[in-house]
Amino acid sequence: MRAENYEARNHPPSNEFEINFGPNHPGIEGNYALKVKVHGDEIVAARADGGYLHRGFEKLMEQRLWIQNIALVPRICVPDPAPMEVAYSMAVEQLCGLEVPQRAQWLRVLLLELSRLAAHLFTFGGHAATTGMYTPMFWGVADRDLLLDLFEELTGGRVYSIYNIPGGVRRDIPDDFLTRLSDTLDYIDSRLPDYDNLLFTNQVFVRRARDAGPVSQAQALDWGVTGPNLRATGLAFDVRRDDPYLVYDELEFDIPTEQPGDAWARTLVRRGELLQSIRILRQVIDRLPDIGGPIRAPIPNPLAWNVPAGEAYVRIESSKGELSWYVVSDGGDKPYRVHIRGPSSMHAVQVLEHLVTGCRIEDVAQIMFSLDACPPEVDR
Amino acid sequence: MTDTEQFPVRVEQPDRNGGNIFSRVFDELTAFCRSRSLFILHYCTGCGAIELPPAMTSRFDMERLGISPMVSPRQADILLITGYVSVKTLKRVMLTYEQMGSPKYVIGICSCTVNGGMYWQSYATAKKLNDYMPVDLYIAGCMPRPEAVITGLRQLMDKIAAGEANGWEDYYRRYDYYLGHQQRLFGETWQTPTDVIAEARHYGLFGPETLGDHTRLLEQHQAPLEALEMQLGLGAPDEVKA
Amino acid sequence: MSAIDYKKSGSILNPLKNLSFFARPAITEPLEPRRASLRYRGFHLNDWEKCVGCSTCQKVCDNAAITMVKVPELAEDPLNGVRNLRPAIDYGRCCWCALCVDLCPTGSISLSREYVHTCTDDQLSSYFMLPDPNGMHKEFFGEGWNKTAENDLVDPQRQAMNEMAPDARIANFDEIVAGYDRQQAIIEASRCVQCGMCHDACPTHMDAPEYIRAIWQDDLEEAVRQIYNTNPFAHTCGRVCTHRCETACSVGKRGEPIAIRWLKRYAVDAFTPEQIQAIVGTGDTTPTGRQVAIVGSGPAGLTAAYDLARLGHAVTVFEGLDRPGGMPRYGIPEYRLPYDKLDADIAVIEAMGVEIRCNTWIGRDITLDQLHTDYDAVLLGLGLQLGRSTRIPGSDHGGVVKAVDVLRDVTAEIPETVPASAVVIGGGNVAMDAARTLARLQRQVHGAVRVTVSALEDFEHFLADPEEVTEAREEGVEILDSRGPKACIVEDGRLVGLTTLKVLSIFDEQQRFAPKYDDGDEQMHSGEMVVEAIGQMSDTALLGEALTERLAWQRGRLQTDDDGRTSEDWLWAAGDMVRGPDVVHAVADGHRAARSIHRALAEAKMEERAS
Amino acid sequence: MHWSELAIELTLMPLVAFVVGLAMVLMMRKIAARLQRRVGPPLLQPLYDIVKLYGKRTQTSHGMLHEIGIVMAVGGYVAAETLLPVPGMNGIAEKGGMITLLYLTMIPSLGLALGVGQCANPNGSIGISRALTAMLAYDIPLVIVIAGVAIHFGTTNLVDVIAQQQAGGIATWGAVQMPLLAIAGLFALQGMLGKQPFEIYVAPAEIATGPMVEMGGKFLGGLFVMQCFQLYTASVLYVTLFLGGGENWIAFLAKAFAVLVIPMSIAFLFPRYRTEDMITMLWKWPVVLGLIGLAFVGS
Amino acid sequence: MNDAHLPVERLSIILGEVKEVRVTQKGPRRTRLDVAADALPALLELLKGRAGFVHLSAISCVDWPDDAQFELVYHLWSYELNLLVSAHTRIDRDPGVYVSVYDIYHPAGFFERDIHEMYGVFFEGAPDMEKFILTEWDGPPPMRKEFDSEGWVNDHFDWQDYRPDWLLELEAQGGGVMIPPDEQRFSRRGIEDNDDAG
Repeated sequence: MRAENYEARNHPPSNEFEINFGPNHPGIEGNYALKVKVHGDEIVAARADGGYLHRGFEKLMEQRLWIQNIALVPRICVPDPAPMEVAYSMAVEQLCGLEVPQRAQWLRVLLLELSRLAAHLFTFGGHAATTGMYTPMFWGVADRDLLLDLFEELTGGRVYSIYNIPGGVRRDIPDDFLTRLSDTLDYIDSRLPDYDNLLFTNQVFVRRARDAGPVSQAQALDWGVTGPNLRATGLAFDVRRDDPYLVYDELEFDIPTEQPGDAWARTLVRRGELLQSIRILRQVIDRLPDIGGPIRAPIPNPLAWNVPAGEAYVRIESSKGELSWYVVSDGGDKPYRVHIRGPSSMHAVQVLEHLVTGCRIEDVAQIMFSLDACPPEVDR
Repeated sequence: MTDTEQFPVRVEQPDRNGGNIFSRVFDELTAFCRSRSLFILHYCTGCGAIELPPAMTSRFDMERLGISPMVSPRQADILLITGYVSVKTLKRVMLTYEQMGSPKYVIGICSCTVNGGMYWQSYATAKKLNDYMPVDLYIAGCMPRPEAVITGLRQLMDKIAAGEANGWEDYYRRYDYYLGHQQRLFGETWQTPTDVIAEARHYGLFGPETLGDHTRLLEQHQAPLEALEMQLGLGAPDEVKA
Repeated sequence: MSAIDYKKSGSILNPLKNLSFFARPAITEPLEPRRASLRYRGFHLNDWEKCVGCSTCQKVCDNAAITMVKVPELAEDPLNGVRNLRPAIDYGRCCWCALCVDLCPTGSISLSREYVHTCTDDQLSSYFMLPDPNGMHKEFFGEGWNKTAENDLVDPQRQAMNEMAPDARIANFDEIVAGYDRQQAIIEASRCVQCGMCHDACPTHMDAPEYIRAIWQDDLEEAVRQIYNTNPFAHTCGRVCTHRCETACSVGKRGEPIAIRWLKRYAVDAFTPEQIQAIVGTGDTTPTGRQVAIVGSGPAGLTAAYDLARLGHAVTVFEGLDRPGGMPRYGIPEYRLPYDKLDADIAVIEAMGVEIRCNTWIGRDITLDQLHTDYDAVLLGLGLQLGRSTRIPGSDHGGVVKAVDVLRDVTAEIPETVPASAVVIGGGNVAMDAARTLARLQRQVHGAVRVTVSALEDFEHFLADPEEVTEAREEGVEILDSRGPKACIVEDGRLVGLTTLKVLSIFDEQQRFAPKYDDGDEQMHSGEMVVEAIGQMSDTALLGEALTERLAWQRGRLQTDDDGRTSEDWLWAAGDMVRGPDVVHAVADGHRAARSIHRALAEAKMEERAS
Repeated sequence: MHWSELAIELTLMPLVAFVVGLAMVLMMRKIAARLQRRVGPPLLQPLYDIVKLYGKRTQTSHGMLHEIGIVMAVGGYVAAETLLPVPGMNGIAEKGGMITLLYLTMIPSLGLALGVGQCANPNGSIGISRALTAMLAYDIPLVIVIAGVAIHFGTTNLVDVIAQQQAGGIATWGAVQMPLLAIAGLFALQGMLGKQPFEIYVAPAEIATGPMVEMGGKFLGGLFVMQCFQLYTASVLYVTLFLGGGENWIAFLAKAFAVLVIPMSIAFLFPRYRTEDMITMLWKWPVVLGLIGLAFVGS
Repeated sequence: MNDAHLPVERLSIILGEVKEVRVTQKGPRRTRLDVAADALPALLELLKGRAGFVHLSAISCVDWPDDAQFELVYHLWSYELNLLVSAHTRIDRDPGVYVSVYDIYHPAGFFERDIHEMYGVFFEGAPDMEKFILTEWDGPPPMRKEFDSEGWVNDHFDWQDYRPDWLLELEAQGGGVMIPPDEQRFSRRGIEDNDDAG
């Protein structure tokens, strides 16, 4: 009998087991694997193994027209697709020198923050589930689903909104959308005490999350950690504020930070970001009605669109961290080269290997989820 | 290879028309219970998996249909292929599928399991799931909403209760066909730890198409199974570089 | 909501507060699928009435999910750009991005709010679906994502064409239309969705999608090569073509069609005739030893000459007037088609080895029988150079002239007294040409324009192109619709004007031409000249009586087989005299006749060899 | 008692335990559903699951010990049920008593360890080592509690314990007489059931359901049956020790289910501890409480 | 560092010390540097040490088969200056070997590994050049321009052959599939033309 997930019988007697953590393992986020060598309960060596979700996006995008790629890009990170769309569109706009209308920029912020909110709700649930508490997962996903309803209403799709195209967005908000958005935000607000009671002030959870997978600020910088994971080490850096794009410089929001850089700090940073996202969304609700104008800059016929030769490097703060797109055009109707730097490609590979080594098997899943690793973004 | 002596497989041929009334009632009861209790393997092969958490959790609550996620292939009844399977994943999916206990059901959701979906040009993903394993049900969408998934599962339940979801038998009956496609993709030396041919004999599902050119090829290349060496690559970096 | 201190270790009792959820209801949705949102992207719908089968959806779908399927029961109408193809969607590929909706030129395709489809392995064919207006399972769930002004990716506006202002153009015969510059042409070319409706509708089936794409890629040589595949009158057609292609254009279904004519003009204008000749080459130059005579150097004749010369035949073209070009030269005013552009076309054709003999009237300088004996084949490519008369009282007066004659005289620079005022009878493009030509002359000579056009048709059914009407008005021409000519008024031997009656109807119940007038509504339009522009015919006197007897005729036109061959096996006919007045039809006819002649000559050669 | 009556009782008691256990599993899943704001499984779901698992056509066994292990796991509980008095049936409770029962409840874990060991899955091995650790952890307070009860009532015979409690109504219930031990007993109960925060040996996200990872078909079905018995045993034991057993079936069932509501509600509101935290937890508070309680009892 | 200077100026002062680097200002926070392959590691070291460019955002590889070169782009971010610098360098496509900058930037480990498996560029001195994503791929490095993914796919997979009832009906009437999807794909136009030519 041989199987992927185990084989110990034929091994010489040893205290060391080798375990494939994933790809089919509930403690792994998505379809990803971590091969670990355990001594008793302790992990002595770890090796990340990706590629289970590899689709060859960068190659596919070189084969498709600029416009056709808008359908492709949100698939790169499934739990948080909106930043991918926006980043790709922004890159093409930079190459073409397209000026995106104000209203479209606000709508993009709306989409991005909704997506961040949804992604964080999902992550909390996942993180809690790795510690054996499933109720936050059930709640979080159900509450996220209300946000997906909003996505559906706004963009026509629950998960893959395909809402952005180079030049702007595809549709304006439907009637009364802002009211419903506001209601949903109120509802989420009203749910937050429940989450606090259940998760964020749960002694057992705090005890488990604290000191799990700690990263110091020096390590974080050394390993290229970004996003909430970097902010959990005390560095208040956010692409939205420090390398602003869209209309983030007109919005008020704080950057939550924590010092210790462990799973609990990361969770708290994300909780803070959730609140900030709600705050940003409320500002959007206030400001959007006053911003008129078109939602889309005119673009040429997409079937015959040669984007001027050049390169663009676009950075966006996704819910996982710094998302960058490097897009090169040779003046043709298809991208010449697209390189996607998913934030998880740092913390789901090298950082995860580092953090897992030396910890105990029960914390592996928790560390991975608290880092908010997104395997499809690593595999692309 | 599964040593069939070591892993005895109980064979019971359901005989819907014959048998005494008790065995018929018992068969009906089993079929009914099978349809009312479905364990889905918790394996997110692709992006469609993002719609499974909503389907399983409070908003759409699959458990009211008796469907719950399970962790290991041994425990599961349903292999849910959620969208594209990369070639690398497909190997694991095949191993998983062969390890699942019969009767087992495969559901292909999303476009990608049918004809390659939007990744049809990609060198990394498999295109037609039913080339590699029998599929009982497809759910259309990219990705299907939780409601669609639930509707599909309800249809599967009806089919199981009616004794129609027998795709897994096809895998034994036409093993050569499926193995051929696997070999085409994974290379001639592809082999799995399960002795499907022996199992087919045990289930009484050995048919004229169980064996063929591809199984002969398998026998030629078949290596005695050894423990999977773990490729940590931590010990010998020089070797790796070369 | 306040921040939580990292150092707080939480409480063991707080989670227990959530026991209150025992008293709170479940939020689970019912098992039956909910209705999707108003702009949901579900399965496809396609309005078969609106769909024209242009396959744009197929082109924008790089999942290769769309197959165009022929539905024989649907009507096909190439002239209006309708094919009986409909898209079928492969849900094993589709990703519901709705780009097909956003880019559909007609707006026929949309996505529904239906989203549930399941099937077993043996029903997998149901994943391949031919969308109709009803929905995937014959149940209408409502339209979801559809075409709105917001998400429409088809640009309905064509690039504006620079034209001379009325003041600037009225006093001269300079070309009005400036033509596109490079930027404009590339943008205009980029609007094309490459459906090929234009190709189907064009009488000579020009490869418009190909040359438009070449223009978009800024590869004008390729564009010219594509254009000359099917049309050696590119300069001419780029200016005065009746552009059936633009009528059929699928972008024109909701917006302005692609300016295919102007793009063609842009492409060929970029080169001198020598350059064009170098691009298109000379074809097969091995002489076949066969000789073909072509009567008339209009588009039909010269197109045939071009084709035959490139096939290696020796071609001689006989032209009665002193310059080649036929009706485009003598029937189209210079402000629409400058003579040097026509000369450019003819220069390319001549460069293929075509000999053009001007001032050679068949029947006067040389007889048709002579041609019959001297040449292996003879092609008649006569224009409609004789004007028809209204035959109303007073129309025999010397001041009543035919429009074709006016135009010809202007081209031939035959000096003539320019009337201070004129009335034009007719509502077609020729009437407009005559009126606008007269207007220019009046402006030059008298300084003021006094031209009245009286047309039978009302403006809703006008025969002339709308832009012609607009431009004529801009130039000071007065245009009256629904006026039937009654009589030309002659006072003291001097023509003073035309009286017209209000038209009640033009056709009778059998759709025959039988205008009815309101006798009570009579108007007098003063004019020193009355121009009749109500139709033309060709001068077939050169055939001679005997031949005329032998040939078949229909409604004054020579009857030929589909390829232009008459009942005489040595004689072919093409162009206006067969098809009616239209440059591009004449070109198409020329190609057909040339093919037929070439085939006949080849057959004859085979027979010779056999014998 | 006539041997035939005894035989009937010995058959009926596990059967009753199984049926009640099924209902308890259902209750657990319904409580989870309620707290998670959803509907939850249909009424017969636990039964469907078990019948389905036994009806699977593939029954992959990993060897003799694998099968024996499961038989031991279920059998241990079946035997235990005959030692737990229910209204109208005492089975062999009088002959067994608490101590035997305590031993019997350990057999399933050991059986599982045997069976899982045969599967050679490292996840299973880790799971079993955790399960045994957990057993070690909750056994200390459990032993203290049982000792306390035995001392208090002066007997290890459960029938006597019940009789003594029922003699004076609620006032003589173990819970009233020995509140500290009752609380310590709740901790032990939570640990015995292996529910959060003490659910360390299933832990899907860590060791992929540990002991269950290689179980399919009837083996998994056996574990499901075992779960029914486990819930029943733990609950009835607690009822017997502290809540006066069952005066009649209605009271008995009401108490048995009511007892289970507590661990089940807690289970879905907490994550699991790390192993060492669990041991610390179980060896600290319940033991302290138990010892104090024991001191009261002893005095 | 002198705070009186704007970030961009501070950067240019530092860059002034380096020879043979071409600086292009692409935006308020974007600077492009073009540098020879052998000078790049030193430049990175300088940028990290002197200008606080501690964050290696990404290394992108661009394949230029016409020039027989790979372009490597190192995107660096400075948390102090809030500036992004993209250092471009070109290496020969054959043999496609370059030095690893793992010693300077640890994130390079991942990117170099990625470029190695996708383009076949070997980085000398990298701690780990083992495959990560394409462990079970034995074809050529797929991201190279000459690798035709679609061709490979057509060699290795079959497609569904749908025979729905409506199609059979239409075929009986004389209709049916007229334009299969492959025939009208704009994205393949150039490629197929070349195939024909070749």
